Amino acid sequence: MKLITAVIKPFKLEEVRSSLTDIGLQGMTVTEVKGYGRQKGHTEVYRGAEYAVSFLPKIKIEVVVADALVDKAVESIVKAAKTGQIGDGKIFVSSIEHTLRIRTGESNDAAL
Amino acid sequence: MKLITAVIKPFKLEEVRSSLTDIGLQGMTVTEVKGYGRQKGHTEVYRGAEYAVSFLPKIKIEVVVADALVDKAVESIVKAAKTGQIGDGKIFVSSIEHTLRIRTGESNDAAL
Amino acid sequence: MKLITAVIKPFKLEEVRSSLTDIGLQGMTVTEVKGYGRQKGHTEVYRGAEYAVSFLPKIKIEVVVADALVDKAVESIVKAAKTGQIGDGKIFVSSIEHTLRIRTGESNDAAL
Amino acid sequence: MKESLFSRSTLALAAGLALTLVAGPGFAQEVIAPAAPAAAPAAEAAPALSAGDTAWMLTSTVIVLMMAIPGLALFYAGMTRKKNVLNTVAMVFAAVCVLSVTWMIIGYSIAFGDGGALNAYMGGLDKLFLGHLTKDAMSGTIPESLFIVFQMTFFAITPALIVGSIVERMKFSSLLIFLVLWSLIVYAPVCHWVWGGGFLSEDGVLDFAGGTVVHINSGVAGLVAALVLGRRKGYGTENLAPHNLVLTLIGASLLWVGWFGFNAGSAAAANDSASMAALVTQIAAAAGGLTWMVAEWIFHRKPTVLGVTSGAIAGLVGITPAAGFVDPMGGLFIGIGAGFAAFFFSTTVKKAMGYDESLDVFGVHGIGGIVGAVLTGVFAVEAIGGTAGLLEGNVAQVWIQIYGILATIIWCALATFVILIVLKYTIGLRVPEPVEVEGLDVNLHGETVH
Amino acid sequence: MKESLFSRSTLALAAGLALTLVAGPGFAQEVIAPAAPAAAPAAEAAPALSAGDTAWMLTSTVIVLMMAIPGLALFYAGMTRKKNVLNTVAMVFAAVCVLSVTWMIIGYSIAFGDGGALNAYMGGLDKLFLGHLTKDAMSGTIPESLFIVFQMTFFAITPALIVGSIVERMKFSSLLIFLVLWSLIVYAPVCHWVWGGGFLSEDGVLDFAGGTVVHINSGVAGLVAALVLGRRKGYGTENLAPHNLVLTLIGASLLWVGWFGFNAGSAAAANDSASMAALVTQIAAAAGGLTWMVAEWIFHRKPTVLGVTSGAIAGLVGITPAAGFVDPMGGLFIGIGAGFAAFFFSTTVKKAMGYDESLDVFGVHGIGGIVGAVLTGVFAVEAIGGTAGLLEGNVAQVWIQIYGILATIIWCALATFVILIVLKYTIGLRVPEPVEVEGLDVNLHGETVH
Amino acid sequence: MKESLFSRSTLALAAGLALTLVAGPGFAQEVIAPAAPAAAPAAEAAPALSAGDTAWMLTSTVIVLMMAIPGLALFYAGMTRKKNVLNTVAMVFAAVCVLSVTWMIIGYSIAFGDGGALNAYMGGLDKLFLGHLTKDAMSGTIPESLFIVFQMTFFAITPALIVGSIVERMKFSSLLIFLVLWSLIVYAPVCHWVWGGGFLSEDGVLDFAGGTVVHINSGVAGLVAALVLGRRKGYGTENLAPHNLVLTLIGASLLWVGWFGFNAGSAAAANDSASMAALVTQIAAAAGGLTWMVAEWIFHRKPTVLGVTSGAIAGLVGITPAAGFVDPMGGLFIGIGAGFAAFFFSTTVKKAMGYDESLDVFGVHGIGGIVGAVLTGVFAVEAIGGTAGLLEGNVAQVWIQIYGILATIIWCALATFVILIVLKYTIGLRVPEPVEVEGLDVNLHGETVH
Ligand SMILES: Nc1ncnc2c1ncn2[C@@H]1O[C@H](COP(=O)(O)OP(=O)(O)O)[C@@H](O)[C@H]1O
Ligand SMILES: Nc1ncnc2c1ncn2[C@@H]1O[C@H](COP(=O)(O)OP(=O)(O)O)[C@@H](O)[C@H]1O
Ligand SMILES: Nc1ncnc2c1ncn2[C@@H]1O[C@H](COP(=O)(O)OP(=O)(O)O)[C@@H](O)[C@H]1O
Repeated sequence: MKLITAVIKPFKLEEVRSSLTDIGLQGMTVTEVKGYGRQKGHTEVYRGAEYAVSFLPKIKIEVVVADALVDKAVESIVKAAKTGQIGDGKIFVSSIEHTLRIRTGESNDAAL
Repeated sequence: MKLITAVIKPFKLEEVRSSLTDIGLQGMTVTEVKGYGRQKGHTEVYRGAEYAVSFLPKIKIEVVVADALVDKAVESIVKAAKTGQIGDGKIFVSSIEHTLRIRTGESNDAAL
Repeated sequence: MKLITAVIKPFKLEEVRSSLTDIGLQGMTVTEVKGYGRQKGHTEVYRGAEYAVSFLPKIKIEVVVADALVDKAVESIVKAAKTGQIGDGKIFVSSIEHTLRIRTGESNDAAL
Repeated sequence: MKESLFSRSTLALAAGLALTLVAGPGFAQEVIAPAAPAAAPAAEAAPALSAGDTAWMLTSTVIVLMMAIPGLALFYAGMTRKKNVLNTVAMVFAAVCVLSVTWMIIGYSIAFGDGGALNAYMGGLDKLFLGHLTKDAMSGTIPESLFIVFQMTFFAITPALIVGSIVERMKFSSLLIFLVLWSLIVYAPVCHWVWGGGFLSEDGVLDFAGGTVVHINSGVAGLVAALVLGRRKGYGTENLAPHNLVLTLIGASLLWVGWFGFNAGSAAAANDSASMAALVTQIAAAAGGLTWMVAEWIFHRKPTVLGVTSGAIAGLVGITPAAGFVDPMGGLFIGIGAGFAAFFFSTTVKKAMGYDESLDVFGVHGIGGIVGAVLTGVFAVEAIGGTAGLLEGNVAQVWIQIYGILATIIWCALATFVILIVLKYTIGLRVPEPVEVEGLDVNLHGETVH
Repeated sequence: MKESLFSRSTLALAAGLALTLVAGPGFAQEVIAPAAPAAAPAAEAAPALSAGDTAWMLTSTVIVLMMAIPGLALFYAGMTRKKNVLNTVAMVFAAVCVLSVTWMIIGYSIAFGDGGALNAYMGGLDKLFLGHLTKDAMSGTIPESLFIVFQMTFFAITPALIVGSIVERMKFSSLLIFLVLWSLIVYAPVCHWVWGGGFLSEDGVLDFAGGTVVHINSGVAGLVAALVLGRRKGYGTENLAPHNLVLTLIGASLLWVGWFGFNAGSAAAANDSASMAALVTQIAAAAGGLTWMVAEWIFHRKPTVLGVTSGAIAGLVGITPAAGFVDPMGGLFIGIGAGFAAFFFSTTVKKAMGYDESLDVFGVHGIGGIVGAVLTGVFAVEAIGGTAGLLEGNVAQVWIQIYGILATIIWCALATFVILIVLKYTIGLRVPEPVEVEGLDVNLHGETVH
Repeated sequence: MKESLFSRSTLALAAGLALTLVAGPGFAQEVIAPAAPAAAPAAEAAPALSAGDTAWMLTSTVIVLMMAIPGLALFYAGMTRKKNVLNTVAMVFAAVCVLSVTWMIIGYSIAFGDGGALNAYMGGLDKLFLGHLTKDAMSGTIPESLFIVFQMTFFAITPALIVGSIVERMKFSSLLIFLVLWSLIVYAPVCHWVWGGGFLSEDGVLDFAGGTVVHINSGVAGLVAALVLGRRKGYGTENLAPHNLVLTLIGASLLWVGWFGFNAGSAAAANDSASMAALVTQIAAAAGGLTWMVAEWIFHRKPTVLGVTSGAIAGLVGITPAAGFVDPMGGLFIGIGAGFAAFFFSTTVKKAMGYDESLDVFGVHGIGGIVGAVLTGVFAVEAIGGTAGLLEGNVAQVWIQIYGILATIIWCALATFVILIVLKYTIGLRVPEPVEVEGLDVNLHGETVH
């Protein structure tokens, strides 16, 4: 199995979620993160004191999928998350050696 | 070393933490996440406007352990986190190539 | 490519970020986490009711870098994050099989 | 008389404002003039200053201000998304600032000045910059300076109410300009009609504390603004849920608390009329909150914080025109009526119509105000406010009330629409879409809640 | 007299309520009747309306309402866990709504109506729906309508105080039903005993603003409710720490601010008695806050926000019965005494006893009220309130106070227990465990703080 | 006279406090004594109690307290980082507690007691523990007990203002000790100079509600404290941005609301003077808010919540000394002047000078107070406050104002500096660096906002 980690723009979460469910992925875990990259942040001025906010709010989606599904999943994430604007984010794929569903004890693909 | 990532129900955190310390694991990192899966979310109605909240609050626990300890750790997480109800969560195991303790520079198992 | 995951003390974030940009790393993703380890937590007393807070606020930094850069990156994180006090945190390195920039579709090192 | 009045009203509606204004004074003689509540200094002899009345009116001024800031600001802020919360409170706070100054410069003069030949419809320019004011000038038993600042708080909060209709998408600069224009073109004249000796008071329309002037006015303007502005991006698709109803509860509570300055303060004295107004205000607010809560418990299966607080506000809106005219039972029924009507409209009708009047200014203030204004004509008790209502046999009063409502709606709707269209095609009304998506706080104010 | 009273009190305690009630009037003659603070209209001649008094009582009504919403709602909300914050504020807000209406319908009649033969113990049904009320009816120097709404705010906040004992686990519907029953069976009669011309006032018990009626009553009820309901899941094991003490600080501050309406307002006039009450109120609140803060600094090594605010509330509770009867030094000592007693009980005794009276309604209001009621008998100054206390040689007053405390505790404890047991075995009191675990906000109200 | 006064002032400045004090009474005769606003009981005949005046002063007391808690606490709390928010509110709340008790014990006596030979500079010890107070003692038309508690709220909030300068780095214990010493050594005497029959009032300095006593005093003390304490760790490098400006907006709003008790309350009566004060207060606050907002819109390209609220506070500060002396136009100009001066200083001058006066107590209260005190001498209208200003040809008044400002600044700066240095080298002022880094909430109070 593979872990697909996608860092996307917050307001794209809903689209990404539904496009993943459309291809039959039943589960994912989402984290609010802050991202630093090419996309510039903004400056906040409080009574003349300027603060550069270089980290931007992003959403990190983690989906563990069976190897067969990886490409389809990545593709549909890209389709849903892309705006063409800088800051759209990244997708990282790494491998998971073992998966387990706590409730039932099922393993690996059966646990997804 | 392996990274054990467990997504569990929030109110189970304390039990999982202590069961891990019971088997001698001294450290872990915890993140508040939102999960999507078989467990249904709920609907919120504000002045007649319905919003389906499909993501549920979960806790993600990350523990890096020496290979020898993986099974024991997974087992004790399952024991502590299981309610038998849908939504108990998942455990993912992946491999870590290198670990380092910032304070001392110790590496790998010594760093855990 | 490798994923470098560093758990550090919150107030060190800024230093770590700039030391990473100094060595030319253009991107990273940051998460507010809670850590449990050797560093002791504190006790809060509310009207005589004591609560031991064993999890401490930490910052998790995730950087995906080309293999060639791993050592340099780890080194600079250590240099920036180290206080010598207990609780400085850990660095974990694991491998990433595939990386993609959503905006452009560029892959792997080109996507970083 | 019923017919005559009725036909008049229909005509008025059909023919629009102009006719109404003509028709208005037409039958002024036919009806009993009401006890003008917080009447203009002009309209009064000047008895000696009453320290007690002055004390209460100072307090009323203070708590009506508290309704706006922080009350209204928080009531709205809690219902928005976190990325727009600062913009929401900024709009209300800045509105209070700019409108207070506007009132001092010209608003008071238009509302309570001498309009000469046009006095039936608006005041004059004799009180610009309050240049006329002397320290010893009186308004009834209180100093005119106090009357001015008391009315200033009404002038500030009414336009601020409209903010609820346009949150999360309007340009900050356009909003402030709109509110100033609206306050002078819509609020000030209508205030003059009802309290400044204008035609509606002449015609016997009962409005103790501002059912027409404040609530119908702001509600209708909110509806028009929502329609002209259009829906928020993501309306119907994204989750636009309130981000922190604790703020909304604080706001609703302070609105309720301050409303005693609004209603009991409109007696312009610390007397039995103010006391009865306070009693019925509390009853109506509580009844409104209960009604909405029970209604949603039945129809949506759960009582909510947003519901019970919205209902209380609706009850308060409903009792506003009635406060000095009805007894406790009247207050109870008006609270129930306004609470249910607002519930039904905001949760069902609006949904069906599908426009995005974001925080239901019309649903709560507009509808609640209309119901309250009509029911004032039903429950008015002669022994309390000097005017009998339907239940005491004075059928005409209901028609007079409806006529007052129509006049207000027509003028407000037309004028608001014109102002907004002009602004839309000049400076523009909405923020760019990326700004709306990322949030107004960071983009318009360079500030965020961490 | 000391003995006679003492034996009576002990008997009363032993024999329970029935005897107390019989014993009560028994020696009514023996003692000086106190200056009834906010006495019932019935009990008065009707002098002319005082605009000054009316102004202050209108203000007092407003700020006592502010104590409940948003004051009390926030004070409690900040101490709960985030998943239950909306439920907490909803309980307080809805309680204010339902209780205000209950007061109008029947509560006022039971508390201040004419009980005929039973008048020593409760009022009658002659004032149902306030049908008796006329606009010009007076209560002392203020309109009766104002007296009614002022007392309405007391009737609303007292049961709402009990919410603090049952947060995070009680069914919303059961709570509202319980509060209505409790307000009619416990609050209204005790209010009649003390302020409605009932036996406790006859017997000379001093309670200026509600030490017995409001605080001992709600505190005891809270304790009983906590015992009947049982502990929250995770009590003693999980972290139940307050989620946001900033809310608690806002709440405590508004309670303090509004308390002037409570204490100085209970003079029912804007006079020297109200002024002295205001002064000692401020002193006692400050002293209470300091005392708790210093005590925990010594015993727990750190001063806390929760501590200093809790202490201020305890000081306010303590001074409530004494406000119109003591001088500044008395206020200082009462603040210290109430603050320390509440600190000791809430942080030590409760812990030792191990029940989960979640937000210490008994620990702060119950204990503080008892200490305050007793110390009123100690520090009462004849030149201020017309009655001398222990320090001025009137030992009896202390026993009279204790007797009043006992009567209140006994009736309140018994009645509260019965009401709750009945509800427990009919509609049930607690939410299902999964609901408690996941949080009451999402489950009971379908709302969450994002 | 201009010259004589001018040279005096310069001398005074040069030679420092001692000379000022000598010089002061020197020309007392030359100038008209002003209508002492809230004058000391001593200074008055005792007319009958006015219920209306008493009602308003009770209300004023209540809302001035509300300015401090929760107003000021929230205004500051929103501007700190989340890890220090509880410490910030704790400092303000605890300050109110300890200072209220201090006032009762000795503060009132020093401020309003009889200083005998030294009466020009301070009161005496004749009123320790308020032992002198009788229930029927009067202060003008209100009970002395009310005057005492009204002034107590001023005594509590003024030192609390200083908290804004030292947040996020000062020891809790040292702060409380500092505030008590400061309140007795700086506030109480200066209060006596201006309102207690001391030399500044003798010399005709106009200060209606505390421009010198409250705002210049706290502002200067804040500046000195910030300099002695030093910058926060990370100042200029880390992000010290306000964590939640919604709290700041609530605080600013409640400060504005309560300010009517401050300014209109300083008339010590519910009369035309209080009413005019209320009117100009509202105008100046609004004008100040607008001015700052527009200024930053122009110079920083964005209007902000922090800006518009800060500006309103600056406008309120500016109008404080002028409230009873100027007309609406004067209020407008003072609001604009104070708003702009505070904006310019806090955003530009401070930055240039590079010290960390964290929340701009000096920038807003100090600068606003100085501008307001001077402009009071410019805009004073004889027909309103009994004294003419520059615009009415009384040039001298401006110099008298400046002289009053200098006397206050000199004494305040010197005394504050000495107190702080003594504390610094005894108990210490700052928390250890690790505590500052991790946050004061968890370390000093063992509490956190979750
Ligand atoms: N090397 C990296 N490692 C981890 N996260 C990264 C990395 N580079 C970028 N990111 C994440 O992706 C987000 C978007 O990247 P950015 O360079 O801003 O725009 P784009 O994805 O269009 O190139 C960043 O905010 C950050 O969260
Ligand atoms: N494929 C997946 N990848 C990542 N996280 C997952 C995946 N499937 C489930 N999860 C996480 O596990 C949680 C529980 O899963 P769910 O299907 O709801 O119940 P159960 O674990 O009992 O099957 C989800 O809320 C989500 O956070
Ligand atoms: N085995 C582990 N797996 C994951 N995270 C860990 C592990 N051990 C420690 N951590 C993280 O590192 C942080 C610091 O570790 P700690 O033992 O407290 O101090 P030190 O790093 O100096 O040994 C912890 O708070 C936790 O977040």
